[in-house]
Formats: sequence, C-alpha cells, structure tokens
Amino acid sequence: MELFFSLLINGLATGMLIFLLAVGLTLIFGLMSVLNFAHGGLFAWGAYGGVWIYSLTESYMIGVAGAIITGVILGFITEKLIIKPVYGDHVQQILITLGYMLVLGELIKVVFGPNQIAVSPPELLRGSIEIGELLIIKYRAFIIITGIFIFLIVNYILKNTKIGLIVRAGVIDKEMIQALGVNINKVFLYVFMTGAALAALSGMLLAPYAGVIHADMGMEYAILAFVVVVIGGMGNVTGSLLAAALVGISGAFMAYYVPELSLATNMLLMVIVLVFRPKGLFTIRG
Amino acid sequence: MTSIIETKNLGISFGNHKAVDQVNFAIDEHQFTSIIGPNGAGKTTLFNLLSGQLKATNGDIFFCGKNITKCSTVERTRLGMGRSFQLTNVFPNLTTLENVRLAVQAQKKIYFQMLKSVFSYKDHSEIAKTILKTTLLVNKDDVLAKNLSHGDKRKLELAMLLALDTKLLLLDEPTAGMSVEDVPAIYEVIERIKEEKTKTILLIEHKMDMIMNLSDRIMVLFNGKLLADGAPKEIIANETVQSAYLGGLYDEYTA
Amino acid sequence: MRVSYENKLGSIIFLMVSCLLIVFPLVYEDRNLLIIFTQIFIFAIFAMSYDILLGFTGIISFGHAMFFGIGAYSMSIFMKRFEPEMLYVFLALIVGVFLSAIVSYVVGLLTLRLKTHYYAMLTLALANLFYVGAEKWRSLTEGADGFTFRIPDFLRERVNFYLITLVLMVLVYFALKLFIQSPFGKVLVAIKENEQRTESLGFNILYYKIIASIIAGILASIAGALYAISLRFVNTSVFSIDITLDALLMTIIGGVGTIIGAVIGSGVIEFSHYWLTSLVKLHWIFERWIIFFGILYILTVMFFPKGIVGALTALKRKARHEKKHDQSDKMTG
Amino acid sequence: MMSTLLKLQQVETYIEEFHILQGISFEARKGEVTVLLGRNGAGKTTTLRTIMGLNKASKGQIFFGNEEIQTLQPYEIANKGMGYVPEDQGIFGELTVEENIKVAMKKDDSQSLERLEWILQIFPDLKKFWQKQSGLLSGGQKQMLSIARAYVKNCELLLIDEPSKGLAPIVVEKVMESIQEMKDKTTIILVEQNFMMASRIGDYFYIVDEGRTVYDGKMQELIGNKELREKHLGIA
Repeated sequence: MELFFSLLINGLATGMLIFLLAVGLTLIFGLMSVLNFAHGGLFAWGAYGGVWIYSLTESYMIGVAGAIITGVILGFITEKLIIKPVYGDHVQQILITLGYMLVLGELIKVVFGPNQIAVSPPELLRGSIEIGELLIIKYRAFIIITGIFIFLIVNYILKNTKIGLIVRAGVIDKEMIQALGVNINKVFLYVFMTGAALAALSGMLLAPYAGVIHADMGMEYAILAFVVVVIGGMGNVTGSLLAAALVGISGAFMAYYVPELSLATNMLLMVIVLVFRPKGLFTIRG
Repeated sequence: MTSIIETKNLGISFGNHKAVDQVNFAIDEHQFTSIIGPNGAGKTTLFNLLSGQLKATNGDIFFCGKNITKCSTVERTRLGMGRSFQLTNVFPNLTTLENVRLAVQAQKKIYFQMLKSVFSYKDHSEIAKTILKTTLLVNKDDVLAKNLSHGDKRKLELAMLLALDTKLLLLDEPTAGMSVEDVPAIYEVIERIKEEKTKTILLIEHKMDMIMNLSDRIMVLFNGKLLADGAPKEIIANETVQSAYLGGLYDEYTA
Repeated sequence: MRVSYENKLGSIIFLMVSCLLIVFPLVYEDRNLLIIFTQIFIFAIFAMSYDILLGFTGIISFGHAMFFGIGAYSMSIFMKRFEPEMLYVFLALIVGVFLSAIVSYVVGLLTLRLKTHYYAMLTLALANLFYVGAEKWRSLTEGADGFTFRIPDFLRERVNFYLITLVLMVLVYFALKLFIQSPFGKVLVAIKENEQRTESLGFNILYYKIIASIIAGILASIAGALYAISLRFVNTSVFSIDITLDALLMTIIGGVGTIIGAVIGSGVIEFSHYWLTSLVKLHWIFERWIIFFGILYILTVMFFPKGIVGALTALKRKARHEKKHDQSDKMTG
Repeated sequence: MMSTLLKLQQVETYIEEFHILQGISFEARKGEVTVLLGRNGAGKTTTLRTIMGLNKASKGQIFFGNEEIQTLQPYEIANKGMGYVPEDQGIFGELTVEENIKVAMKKDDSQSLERLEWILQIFPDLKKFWQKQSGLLSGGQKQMLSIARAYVKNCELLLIDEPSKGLAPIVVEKVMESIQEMKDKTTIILVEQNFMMASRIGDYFYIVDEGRTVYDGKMQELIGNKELREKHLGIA
C-alpha cells in the first residue's frame, strides 16, 4: 500500500509537469492549428532562466517568477519571429519549429555553458512529511499542488472570463469569432505567451525535482507532452490533465515494475489513440 | 437494355439532415444527363456518393449491373467511373503533359514499375498528347499546371478525366468560377466528348443554356430528393420545378 | 523537355565531379580532407534517402535517425561479436537493411494514414523510443558510453573506404534518379502534390508511401552502417534527433526534391562544420557552430524553401522569363 | 430618399483562382432591407463575405458610411458596426446560448443590455434555452441565435445569408417575422433564394449573376412582373 501511494504521487508529480507543458501545446494547436515543436525549448529556457535567478537571489519564489518572465518574453519573440510568418502552412511550421528547437538548445549552451547544472529545492520544500504510515516527499507534493492550482486557474479563466470565452469560441470557429469583432491574432499571441510561460514554469519546477538541468532536457518532456496532447485531444485542456496524469502514473508504475518498457507503454498508448481515436480519448464532439 | 449506372433508394444523412434522400434513377449507356437544383439540394453530395468520397447511409449503387455501394474510390475508378471536381484539382508543380501522363499511366495499370524511366513509355506520351488536342490544350505541354489560366486548368482537369478512359464521366460544375469569356471553350470540349459517343456523361451545371443544348435528359434535385426526371422540354414545362427554383409558393403571385 | 534537360545537366556535372573525386586521393594526399569527403559521401546517401520522403512524397519524418541507428548498430555489433572480416561486413549490412525494412514497414502501416503533424510527432516519438531503448539495453549497446570495434584491414585503408563510399554514393544517386523518373516515382511526386487527386486517379497511395519509406529506411541504414565503420565506434547518439536534423538541414539547405540538393547540402554542411570548428581558436562561439546552421536553416525554410538548387534554377528561369516578357511586352504594348 | 449606408463599387474577388465577383456594384440604404437575389453560384455569399472582409476584394471599393473598408481586417469591420449571419449560422456549438451571445457583446453597458433585452423579446426561445449547449438547438433556434448574436453588438448593418436554408416552412415563417421586426432598428442586407420570403420583407432588390448585379429595382416591381422574374430567376 505504501509503495502504491508513493508511486502514485511520484507519477502524479511527473504528470503535472507534463500537463503544464501540454496546456500551451494543446491551446496553440486548437486555436491556430500550429504545432509547436519548439515547446520543449521554451521549457528548457524556463528552467535555465529560473535557476539562474534562483541562484542569484537565493530565493526560489523569485526564481519561479523569473522562469515565468523568461517564458513570457521568449513566447512573445517566438510568436512574432518564428510562428507568425508561417501561419497556415503546416509543413513550414513543422520544419521551422523543429529547427528553432535546435537553436534554442544551442543558445542555452552559449549563454549558460554546456555543462549540466545541479539544483536543489529551497529549504522549505526539502525533506518529507509523514502522514500516518505514508512518507510524502515535500517537493513532489508541491509540484502536484501547483499543477492542480494552475489547472484550476486556467479552467477558471477559460470558463468564466471574457478572454477565456473568446479562446474557447476561437478554437471552434476562427473565422466567426473575427466576424464578431475579435482580433484573433492578438488573442493568439496572448495564448502563445501564456503557453510559453507555463512551459517555462514546468521547466523550473522540474529542475529541483530532477536535481540537475541540461540543455537537451526539453526534448524528452516535449515528446511526453505530445503524447499527452494526442491522448487528451487537441485543444482540450481537461483532456490534457487527465492524459498527463495517466501518462505520469502509468510511467511511474511501469518504471518500477517493468523498467525496460516504461517509455514503450506511453508510445504504444499514443499509437493506439492516433490510429483508433485520432481526435483523442477524452474528446466528445456533438 | 441494362443501364450503366443505377441507384436504388440511395441516401445519406448527416445527423438529422438528409442530404440525399431516397434517390432512384438508372442511366443508359452514352446518355448525356444533367443534374440541376438550387444550392444545397445535394447535387455534389450525390456525386460524392456515386464516386465513393462518401459512404451511403442507405440504398445501393449499381455500376454495369454490379453492386458497388461498398467499393472504395480507387476501386470505382478502376471499374470505370471517373469524376472531375468542383474545385480545380490538378498537380500544380507538374507540367500539363505530366499531369495527363499520370492519368494515362493509371489507365494502363502501370502501378509499381520503378526501374524503367517514364520516357520509355512512348505510347503514354502519345495518348496524352492526343487528349491535350481534344481538350484544346495544344502547345501547353510544357507549362506547369499552376501557371495555366483558370480556364485551362479546368480543361486539364477534363483531360485527365478523359485519359482515365472511363465509361462514365461525372462532371461537377466544369465552368464554376470561370470568367464569362472562358466558358465557350469548356462547352466546346464537352460537346466534343459527347459527339465521340463513347462515354456516358453525368453533369452538374447551372448554366441553363448549356444544359438545354447538351442534355438528353435532366434530373432535378431538391432538398435531397429527386423532384423531376425527364427530357429537357418536359423539365422546363414542369410547374413543380419552377416553384422549387423560386422558393415555395411561386403561384401566390401569378394567380 | 526543358525539365529533363536541366536534370541531365545536373547529372553530367555530378558525374564529372565524381570522376575528379576518384582521382583526387591519388594526386593529393591529405588525410583530413579524405576523412571529410568520406563523411560527405556517407551523409549524402543519408540525405538523399531523406529526400525521397520529404522532397518526393511530401512526408515529414522526424524519426529518420531510427534507420540510421539500426544500420550503425547492426554493423558495430557484428564487428564486435564476430571477426572483423568482409564477410561479416556484408552480413551486417544485410541484417541492417532487413531490420530497417521491417521497422519502416510496420511504422508506415501504422502511421502513414495520419495527417502531417501527427505523423511528424509520432516518428519523433518512435525515434526517441529507439534512443532510450539503446540506452537501456546496455548488454548489447553499452549505452551512451558506446563501444569501439575493429574493422577489416581492407576498410582500415582510408583510400579504399573513401572510394567505396564515393562509388556507393554515385550508385545511389543514379539509382534514385532512375527511380524518380520511373512511373512509380511519378506517382510519389503526384502524392506530394495532391494526395486526394492521386487517389482518384486509381492509385492506392498508402502502398506508395510505405514502399517509399521502406526504400528510404534501407538507404538510411546503409548510411548508418558506413558511418559506424568510418568511426569504428558507436553509441546512442546515432539514434538521436540530431541525426535526423542533419538530414533535414542537408536536404533543405541543398534543395528538397532534387536528389542533387541532398548531395550539395551534405557537402556544404560538412565543410562548413569543419571550417567553423577550426575557428574555435579565434572565438569559443564557433564550438556552437550548430547555431549558425539552425538560423540558416530557419531562414532557408522561410525565404528559400527550395534551397540552394531551387534558388539557382529559379534565378535561371527568371532570367529566361524576363527575356520572354520583354519580347511579349513589346508585342502587346 | 434615405441615405446610403453601404456602397460597393466594381468590386472583384477571387477565391484562389476562381473569379467569383467580377465587378459587383450596389448600395444599401439606411433602414431598408436590401435583398440580393440570383441563382446559386452567382456570388451572393461571396459578396457578403467580401463586405465582411473574410474574402479580400482584389479590385473596387466598399464604402461603409463615408469610410472605405475593403482593406480592413474582419474584426475591424465588425467593430465598425457590421453584423454577420453566415450561411451555416456559425454557432459555437460547444458553448451555451448565453456564451454565444456574451462573446459578441463588447461590454455589458446599458445600451448593449437594452439591445439584448429587446432581441430576446423577439426570440423568446433563446431566453428559454439560455443555458443550453447551443449545438443541441434546433435549426431554427440556431438561426435565431446567430441573428441575435450579430445584432447585440451595436450593429448598424446586418448581413444575413440565406436564413431560410434547410428550415421547415413553419420555422421559416417565424424567422422571417422576426427579421421583419428588426427592420425598424437596423439596416439589413439579405441574401435569399426563397423568393417568397424575400419578397415579403424586402424593400429593394438586386439580381446577381456571374458575379455582377444585372438588374435592380423596388421589390414591388418584381412581385408584379412575372416576365422579369422568369428572365432573371426562373430556370428558363
């Protein structure tokens, strides 16, 4: 039982990190049908930017803020320079964003050096708490809570605010929302920046969890995020949360019981979903 | 006399909407039939059902007596049904000749040959060139399809269809989106095909003069149903058709 | 028949340059240059195989490293486990080709029905699976550390290996030229241009895509095997995304859909790589030469999507066009 | 004579290479219902889309009030006071009726709320299904929602594309009545194939053919003239 919970929490924590990455991907795709292969690069930059500020200020929270700001700024630049020129051309988008991913990774090495950097959690989040028999590592609990918190915020914004309403409507019919007086390009820019900020936050949260950060860390998580986006359905935030939890938890259990197959399971899941339910496991369309 | 294409209670629904509803007809070989009807009557949907782009929700389609309801697009083409599209649908970065040659290649069933150059298939090029002549595209062999004028693209579309050498031609608005000046050329091409008397043609069109001159028979679709079916003269005289076109209660004002 | 004329011209130049290259090691002895050229030939084969997918069939695969890696590991493991003899080199090649064919068949069957972005995503993920697999299966691969091995003496001779790779590249080039001029190749181009239309002509496009990806996979595996021989070392990096990116960079910078573009791209990139890293003494930034390529690549995709070869032919065509236009302007004007 | 609100001058539009509008000109006067008639494929829908900026005019000018709008983005045109009801209604099916309306309202100011209240009086069904997912509405209700949504956003000119399409006759009647009621509040351009419906609420008509206007006049004139109708609208 103890092992079960420990694996569950472990998996959930990973799942939340993937979810934060997947939110941006799924909304960006839903809104403008842009598939951003460089999303993992923004994730890595968030980690480096955040950790750098963390080490400078010795305040973890300022580090987190730094990561988010890094994400926002990079998101802005990326949308303007890389994504905007190739709206509507899928082939170009795919080719360009992958190349941009490469550049982002190399730029990290230029700015922060090619070696990996060790990161530890802040004082407050070190160690673990005991609840009865159960030993919970504090930092993991922190990630899970943050993840759920972010999900609730995103959900609240989508469901209850004007901009959220516009985003949801835009995902359904891009043309009509413009005919109702909404500048979709501006909305898309905001969504892109938000997505980038969340990716950066995810990277920053991962840093103390994994213990080290390195320039190529983006790809592995980006691939998991792709898996999650596909399983959850493009444009579906709740679907992404469920899928991320599924991928994270099944990954944790597989890694413990059949470590050789842990990654293969996720891939298999994605292949099955893509072949049989290309619109995603959690998508219901009327 | 067996008909070349026949439908029995053919229909398709999207949700609650019956786009094509209980359509029955049989067309004889070498007949020229036009399908008319207002927007959204289900003409293109009917074509999609016949050519296999869409699967029928009910009813059957027979081609030369064979039930083809479950056949794929590819199978139908190979059986002898060719269709042109409402939107221009050619290979933009290939030359006119290459476009047609691909269709000839498909007709000759050269599918997986990968060790011989296409240039060694002299007969293919010859056939392709003959067809380009029929479709008034002489001297345009070397032009990339994307650089053709809109009218010429539509002709190329017809040329590719002819190259497939199918018994049945489904022509979906060959003059759509065309400047007025370009229309007579397409008309001429279709007339030429008709005069060869080797093909059965089913045409969707709006240009009434064209339909009246070419058709042996006209079918009127309205709200997915076959409203009328007969010789052009009968159709003109048909009151129901008139009112369908003008929207419901036409007689209200004439009475 | 202007198109085929341009094609022939390209092939003739290619053949002439190849002949020069055959003589080259006899007249000029520079070990470094020999190695670079060998690398270029190997990657040219790899890039050409990628061009079959991207340039001719319009398939964007982000998992081409899969096949490169399979070839490289087949060769390395054979050389390590058995004697470094030519017999085993051939056996390893055959095994690598066979495995790649099977993998590309299965992958293709499962995924080639999907839309472009799903396919790209899935191949990226699958290649990553191989990468992780190689890292985990240490008993066979020794993971990221990799292992060295010995190769037959005949191949140890740099000039021999240089000539072998050169001849192979020339053979692949002409085989592919023939392939794309064949009825089959024409259908591939048709698929790239307009899938739906190709289908409505009566071609079963899934078969074509699968066969194209099998051919590309086989050639990539041969390139991978040669690569392993040239290094006498292998590690998991042969499965990494960087390898796929190399193929992407080379075909796109050289010019997609031209075959010769892949060769040119390989040359340009390998040479500039060599040149840029030699500048490290001047400034450390040149260690990160890949940045320059990344930026160059992005700019190419954005502004010259047809690469070097495409830009050159466009220039030529434009010049010819302007001439024509001048004349016709006079006529109508 | 009432003042002109919208004016098209020799507008040409291509969709890809399709030359759809080949120099169309017409005007809509304030407070009137202007009807565009013509057989399908004539370019009526494209005309509305071009006015809205969803298709770009390659030549010609479009004046809205005194302003040229053919180069503006769709959202800018919408914000100038244009409402658009597309042929397929353009309902956001996964959103509720309320959300569909709210997404169109710029602000919750008193004027917008007033408009909302008024339109809900005309379409009581919408009020009844206020919280219902709009994709589950009937065809007629979707049509009403689309019209209401276009109207609440301070719209001076309403473009309605074939509101009768795919609806049962009794529902058509209802939709038509409501459009008639809106005549006092806003100017309307209506594309319609159903001549009966168009003739009841239209003030002025244009006949569109081959992407041009070929005939125009007062609706009364068309109703009383069978020959004219047959020439331009009939199939003969």
